[in-house]
Amino acid sequence: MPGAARASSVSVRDLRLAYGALTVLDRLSLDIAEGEFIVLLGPSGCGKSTLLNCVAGLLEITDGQIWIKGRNVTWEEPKDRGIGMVFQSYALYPQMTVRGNLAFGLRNAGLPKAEIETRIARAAEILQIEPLLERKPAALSGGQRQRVAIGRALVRDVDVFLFDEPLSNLDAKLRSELRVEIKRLHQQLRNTMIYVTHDQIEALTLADRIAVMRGGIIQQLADPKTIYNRPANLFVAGFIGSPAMTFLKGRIAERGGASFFEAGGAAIALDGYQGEVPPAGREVILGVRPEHVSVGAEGAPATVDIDEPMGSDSLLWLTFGGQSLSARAPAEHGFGRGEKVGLGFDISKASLFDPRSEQRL
Amino acid sequence: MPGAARASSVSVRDLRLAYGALTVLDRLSLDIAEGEFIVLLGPSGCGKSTLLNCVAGLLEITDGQIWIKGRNVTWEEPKDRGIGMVFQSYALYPQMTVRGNLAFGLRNAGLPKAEIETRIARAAEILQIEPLLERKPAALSGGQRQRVAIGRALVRDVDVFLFDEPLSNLDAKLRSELRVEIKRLHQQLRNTMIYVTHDQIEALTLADRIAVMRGGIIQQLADPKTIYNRPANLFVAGFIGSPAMTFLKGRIAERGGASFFEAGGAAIALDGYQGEVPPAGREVILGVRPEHVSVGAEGAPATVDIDEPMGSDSLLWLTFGGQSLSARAPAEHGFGRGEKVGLGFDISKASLFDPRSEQRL
Amino acid sequence: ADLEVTHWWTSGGEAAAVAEFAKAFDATGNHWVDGAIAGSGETARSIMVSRITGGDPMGATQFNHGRQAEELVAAGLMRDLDAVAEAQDWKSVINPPSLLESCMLDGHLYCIPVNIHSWQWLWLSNQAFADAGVPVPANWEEFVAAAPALQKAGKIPLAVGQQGWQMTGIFNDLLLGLGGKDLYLKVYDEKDAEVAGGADVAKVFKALDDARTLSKGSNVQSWNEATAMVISGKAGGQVMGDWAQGEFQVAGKVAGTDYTCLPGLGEARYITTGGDSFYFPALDDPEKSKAQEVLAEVILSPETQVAFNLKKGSLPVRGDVDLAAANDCMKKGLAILKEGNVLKSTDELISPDTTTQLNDLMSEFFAESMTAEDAQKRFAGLIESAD
Amino acid sequence: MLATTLAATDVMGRAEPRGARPRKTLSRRNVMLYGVLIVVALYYLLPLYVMLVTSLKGMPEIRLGGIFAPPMEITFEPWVKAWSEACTGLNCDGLSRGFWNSVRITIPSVALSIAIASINGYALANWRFKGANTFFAILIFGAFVPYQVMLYPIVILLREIGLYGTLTGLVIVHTIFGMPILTLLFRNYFASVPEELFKAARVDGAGFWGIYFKIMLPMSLPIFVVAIILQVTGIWNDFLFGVVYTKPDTYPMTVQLNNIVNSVTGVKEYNVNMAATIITGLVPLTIYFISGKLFVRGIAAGAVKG
Amino acid sequence: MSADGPPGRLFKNISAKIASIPMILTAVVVFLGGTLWTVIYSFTDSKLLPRLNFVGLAQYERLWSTPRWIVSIENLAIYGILSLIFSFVIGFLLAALLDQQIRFENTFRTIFLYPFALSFIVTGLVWQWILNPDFGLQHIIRGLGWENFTFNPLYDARLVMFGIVLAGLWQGTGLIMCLMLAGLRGIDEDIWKAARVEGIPTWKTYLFIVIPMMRPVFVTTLVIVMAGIVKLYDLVVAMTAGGPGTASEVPAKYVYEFMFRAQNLGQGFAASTMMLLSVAVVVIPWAYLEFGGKRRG
Ligand SMILES: Nc1ncnc2c1ncn2[C@@H]1O[C@H](COP(=O)(O)OP(=O)(O)OP(=O)(O)O)[C@@H](O)[C@H]1O
Ligand SMILES: Nc1ncnc2c1ncn2[C@@H]1O[C@H](COP(=O)(O)OP(=O)(O)OP(=O)(O)O)[C@@H](O)[C@H]1O
Ligand SMILES: [Mg+2]
Ligand SMILES: [Mg+2]
Repeated sequence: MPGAARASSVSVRDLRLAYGALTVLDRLSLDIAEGEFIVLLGPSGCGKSTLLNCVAGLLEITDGQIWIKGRNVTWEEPKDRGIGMVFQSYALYPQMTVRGNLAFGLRNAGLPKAEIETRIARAAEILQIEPLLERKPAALSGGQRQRVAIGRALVRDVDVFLFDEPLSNLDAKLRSELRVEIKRLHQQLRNTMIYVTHDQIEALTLADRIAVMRGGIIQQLADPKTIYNRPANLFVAGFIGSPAMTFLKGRIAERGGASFFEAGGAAIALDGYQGEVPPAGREVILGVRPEHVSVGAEGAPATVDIDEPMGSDSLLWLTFGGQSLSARAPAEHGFGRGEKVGLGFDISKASLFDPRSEQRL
Repeated sequence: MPGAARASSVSVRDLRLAYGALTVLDRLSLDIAEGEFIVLLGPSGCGKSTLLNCVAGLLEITDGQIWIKGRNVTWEEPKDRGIGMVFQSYALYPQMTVRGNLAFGLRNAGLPKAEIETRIARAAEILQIEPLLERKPAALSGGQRQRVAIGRALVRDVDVFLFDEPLSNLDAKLRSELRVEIKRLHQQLRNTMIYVTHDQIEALTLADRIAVMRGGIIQQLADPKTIYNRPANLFVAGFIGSPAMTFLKGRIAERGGASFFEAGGAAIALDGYQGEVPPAGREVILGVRPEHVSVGAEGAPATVDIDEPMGSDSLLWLTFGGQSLSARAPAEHGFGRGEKVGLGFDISKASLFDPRSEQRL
Repeated sequence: ADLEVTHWWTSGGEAAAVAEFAKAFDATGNHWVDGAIAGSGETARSIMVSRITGGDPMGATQFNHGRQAEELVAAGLMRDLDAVAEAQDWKSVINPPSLLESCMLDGHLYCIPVNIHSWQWLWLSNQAFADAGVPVPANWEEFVAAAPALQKAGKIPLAVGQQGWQMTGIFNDLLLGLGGKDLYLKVYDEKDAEVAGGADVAKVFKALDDARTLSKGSNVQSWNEATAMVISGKAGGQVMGDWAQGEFQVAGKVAGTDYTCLPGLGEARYITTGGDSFYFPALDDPEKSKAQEVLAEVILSPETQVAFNLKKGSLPVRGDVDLAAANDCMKKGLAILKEGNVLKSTDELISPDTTTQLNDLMSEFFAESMTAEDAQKRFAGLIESAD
Repeated sequence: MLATTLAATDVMGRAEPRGARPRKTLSRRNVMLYGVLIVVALYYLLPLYVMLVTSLKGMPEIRLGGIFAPPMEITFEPWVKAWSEACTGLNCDGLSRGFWNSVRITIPSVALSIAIASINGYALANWRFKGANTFFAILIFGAFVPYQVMLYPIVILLREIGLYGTLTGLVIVHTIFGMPILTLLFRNYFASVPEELFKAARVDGAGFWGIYFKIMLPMSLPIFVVAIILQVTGIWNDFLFGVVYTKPDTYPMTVQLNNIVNSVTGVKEYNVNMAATIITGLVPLTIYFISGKLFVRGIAAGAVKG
Repeated sequence: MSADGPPGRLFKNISAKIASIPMILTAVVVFLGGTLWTVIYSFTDSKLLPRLNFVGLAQYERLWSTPRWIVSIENLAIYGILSLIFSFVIGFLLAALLDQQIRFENTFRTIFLYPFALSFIVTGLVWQWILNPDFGLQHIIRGLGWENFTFNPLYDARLVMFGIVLAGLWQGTGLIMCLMLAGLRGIDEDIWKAARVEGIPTWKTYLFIVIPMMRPVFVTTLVIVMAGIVKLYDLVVAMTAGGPGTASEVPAKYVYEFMFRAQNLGQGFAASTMMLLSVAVVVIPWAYLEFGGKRRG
């Protein structure tokens, strides 16, 4: 569902943002469709929060325009942009009760009392925080606080939600629970959401489209499946997926009309590759995810280094053609160190990269 | 490999620790074998750090004894206990170089210069931090800092390593890398290690044995596979595994000599259950992990609620017998909301719990 | 030996005077280490007492004679000077003899008076009155009568520094001047509260009320700033002790032509003989003890007495010195002294505690709109509980 | 300025808002903000200005009035007089003597009081032995005790240990009275140092002093700057203890200042007083100007965490 | 207990205990001992030297019937309330202004802070002069044509405390500003952003959100300011010496003068005891709240 197909809800055009001499974002453009869930993903310091703050109007942009719902809001105050925002540190007002936190902005906007009550009741119901309304933030657990922070955006009845790493202060279990809740919330409300994270699991589970950023530049903007299976370049490939994709250096060989990937004496047939296989002799990097490597008695020979059990399955670290490679195997097996195994590769899910341009071929 | 079989390296006997009126640990006993990798796992505030600090001698215990290598060290100073410790926040001395950090403890112990150099060189080699030795901690990345923190314990040449959530400040990618490294380190050194975490992936991948704690009490102490497949009680079952185990409330029925689990009109055959199936009519809770539920066209009927893609596969949230259930399916499928599917259960990996005592049956 | 001497003589005239002591003492081969502490005797005395009780006494220290050091003496912290007194026959040379009495405790002599200060003076600026076009008054009544003219000429009739003791001084002077010797003694010596609340003292408070009115607008703190106003002709007059004389002298003014002095405020010709005296803390060092005796001798020697008192504007404590060089005002004082119209000062009659309370009362009276009657009532109460 | 205006109109001229919102330098907000700041700054600078101007005038000019008027004829006479000629009693060497005394008093007092207070703060924050907080509460109570109240007991105390009138005695007095607030600051600061650091050092075998000197001290520059500033200011400016616990030849500068200011010869020599005042304040002022930034940082570290 | 029991508790952390001896001595001997000593002698009739001749509550009776003491208490209350309110308000306002990412922040901050480097004696002196009706402000303004302009606080009994507050604020607000600024900088940036997104005006954000969050700073500041207020002495002495009359007397001065000038230690001690009592009434509940709970530290 590409953005152009639907009405554009948020549109960033040629955005440039500089802190003094340091340009953090340069000529960045991004179109987000109505009701779309966009995740901005990238390593720390790549400019995700900066971009989000520009959209919110919390940072004055250096150049470019920002449109929300067909209106140029470049010069408007945050409160007039029709956005709600949820912060990593929750940013709840500690001395007010939950109800106070939710009501404060509304009261300030001069809404009638009854209307405020209705909205709070609705948000509290959606988020299941009715029993907490009279508590202060200090008396809430991390997850509850996060829900209140979302509630504060919710009551504002806005079209665009902005989330800046809303879950990264929480522990793994809570994180996965709230992830589901946010997903549900989106399915229920169908607002446009822009969600910043550096956790790829969040990105993959939540996003309609993911924008992978590095150094202020969007590296790839696509739906999770495409990002996962056909990463645009080495950076995206390595960044997405946990355990990470393995990269093998080698070159293309041709034998009997079929293309092979050759490295350190081992060869992998490339038929079924989703993309253009380069001519023989070309140096390439083969990227393959652990779960697309099957481990058995037969296949390309490799040696087991470490068997890391991970509950439902194990992660094997192997030596293959002199290079290190990881593979996922069902937990039952249990491999010993130094054990010889055979590998099978699902080439339709693998990627070939140009070592110089680092782009996918 | 139960602790009693080998020489006991660390032994905690009837430990009691109270902060004023608040008793955090009560009559806790734990035997750890020589060279064993023990992980203390549990939710925040359950007393993991407290237990570790008691072993290290950083907290004065209220009652009980602590033995390390056959010596009662209950009243000894931390430095005399033959332990090394790695902290969550690294706790590197910010004003010293990496070399200074590593040397500090050794100099305090009055070791000769040459010996100090040798030990630092060895640790630096093992951890691959030779190029960093002259830098200050502020100039290191998170992962490098963590390695230095480990190095600081390493140079002390101790028998017991204590880790207090050493990876929880790092991002997911780095975390998985360092996890492997710690595992490698243990395989290389074969020291006794006590490792605190609330991240179950860490626990499952690293531990020889896991002690799952709650409220200062060890709920289950066993190897990862047992913990994963035969959790001792509801708490352990729910705490371990991500996505979490689903619990279905129901009762035992008998039809034709075979036992069934019945809930909301749906029934699941219980043959192959690892444990004792209770008599018919008894109320039980069935716990089943998402990866032990197979989704296909046939089987027990269920309805899809949400399809959460997670890269390699998807997590399906289903309604089954009026209750919510999750299942893992290969990412290829792609289920729509409301789609009817059939489920298969791998009962040999499921657990039955008593609703009152919450213990596994 | 080096002898540290603490005192609070820091104004121009005072400093010049104390230099005479130092010069004379240094001439004996000893060394005067000057420990002047500025900011009036009140600041200085607390420091002196701390040091003596703290076990780090100075070689000698100034106090007003009277009861300020009574307890220090009683506690054995001060040495007696009986031997020197005997040798120098001070009993016969000190005049009036009451001065020595106030240095005695249980028959021992603990201090030496160095000068006689009298409080009862009204200092007038001849120029101010000339500017106002009225003759220089000869007594308090005339002064009060001349005040409107002064005010018209833009002058402040009576300069008063904003410190309690200066106002108490005015009150005591009025008490002695307008009420006479008997009233003064009844109040302060016998501490007769009835008299203090009676009609005679009421008159004094009326006069004090006048003084308060006349002093409006003198925005200065210390006494010598007030004196400076008289010297420069900005103010008509000041009620202040004879030490004000020193300031006139330093400013090069001539008694009679530039300024006029009226002892006893021009009313009753009595003066009180307060003054400064030196105490000698008990020291362990015999050499210093010796030096203390030398210092005592030097201070009371006729030459130093003359030199000192000429500069200071006070009267010598010896009856046998020649003060030919004395000016007009000093001679007036000497004459009264000769007549024997001398009384003990309040310092000797009432305790510092009572003095402090009195100062508070007076400064309150001057600053606020308290009526003369109320003030008198409180005064009577104060005298009743005085010790 | 012109260029910015042009650029602004250019932006305004476009059909759509683009780039940074045009802002006038003289927006109402800025006028208000800087207006208030400048007015307040003037209020704060006024006394300094008056001091400076007055100290450069001759007495005749001062008598004319107009304390705010700049000097018609600049003279450094009052400065010279204040520094080396002003008299108190018989001593006519102005502030110069007191200056070195102040230095001699301030340096050891600052050093000792900070050393002790930092150790106290460290012991309180990191070692927390039983009863420590009780002592600390008493200490804080001590912060409120007027010095005058303690003057007498301390006189007796010093007499009993035979230190009355010595420099050591004075140093001890300054240490005692600096202790409450400094200990509070240091305690708060050390409490904000991650506890794990402290634990790591203990595992590494460092003891009480080892951790203090090798771990805590090197990390505490900002709070030490704050402590030094507070103490230098406090001790340098102290009058009461200086005058009560010293002798004339060891009088600190403030005592000399008080003497000069209160020794009036005829009229008050305002110009000399002001010069003396500025000279006396010069040392703490210099320290302030040099380390202003660190001061705020240290305050942030030591005061905010309650 | 285990077989080889714990070593003596006393020797646990022995270095820490030894290192704390100066603090313990100061707390116990000087502050506690000195206070007790003062309280005991306040029941005696000690004059110039302390002596144990008990007279019951006589000193207190006299104290509370002395107008000057009453005035002192009132003055301290006026000064305390005014300087508390104004130093907090002004200090906070200045800090808030400086926190607006302004240019020349360093310069402004230094200007506001420098008076703190001066002693009260100096402050008193300068302000005494500026407020002097014959030279200072009043003189200047009259000279400018307003002949009837009257601003003469130091010689007007009704206004004198305000004059002292003026000087006290000049000296002290800089530090308060610094403390507040530190506090403001410690507030999570996200809170500001959240408030902006909700469209809450700046002043409201300060009033309802930021100020309530700065409680710890306010507590520390309160301790410092209150300690300064109770001790108020030098400034009064330098500016007015308690005058005009007794209009600007303060308790600390009363104590000092009765102990040393009036040579009535008993009276001075009684007054000190009253001051200490009022301090204790404030400090003890605070200390209890601060350290009584099971919070760290
Ligand atoms: N106020 C500022 N002044 C100067 N540089 C800044 C400022 N704020 C951010 N930066 C820089 O801008 C870059 C982008 O920062 P940003 O906060 O957007 O990163 P991010 O992607 O959100 O990272 P994280 O995942 O750590 O939150 C960083 O290099 C950062 O150092
Ligand atoms: N100094 C202390 N005083 C009082 N209670 C404390 C103290 N330190 C810890 N506790 C309490 O002891 C309990 C156990 O704390 P502990 O730090 O051991 O938990 P944990 O399992 O390590 O948790 P986390 O995963 O958050 O680190 C908690 O309930 C905590 O509140
Ligand atoms: Mg960010
Ligand atoms: Mg912990």
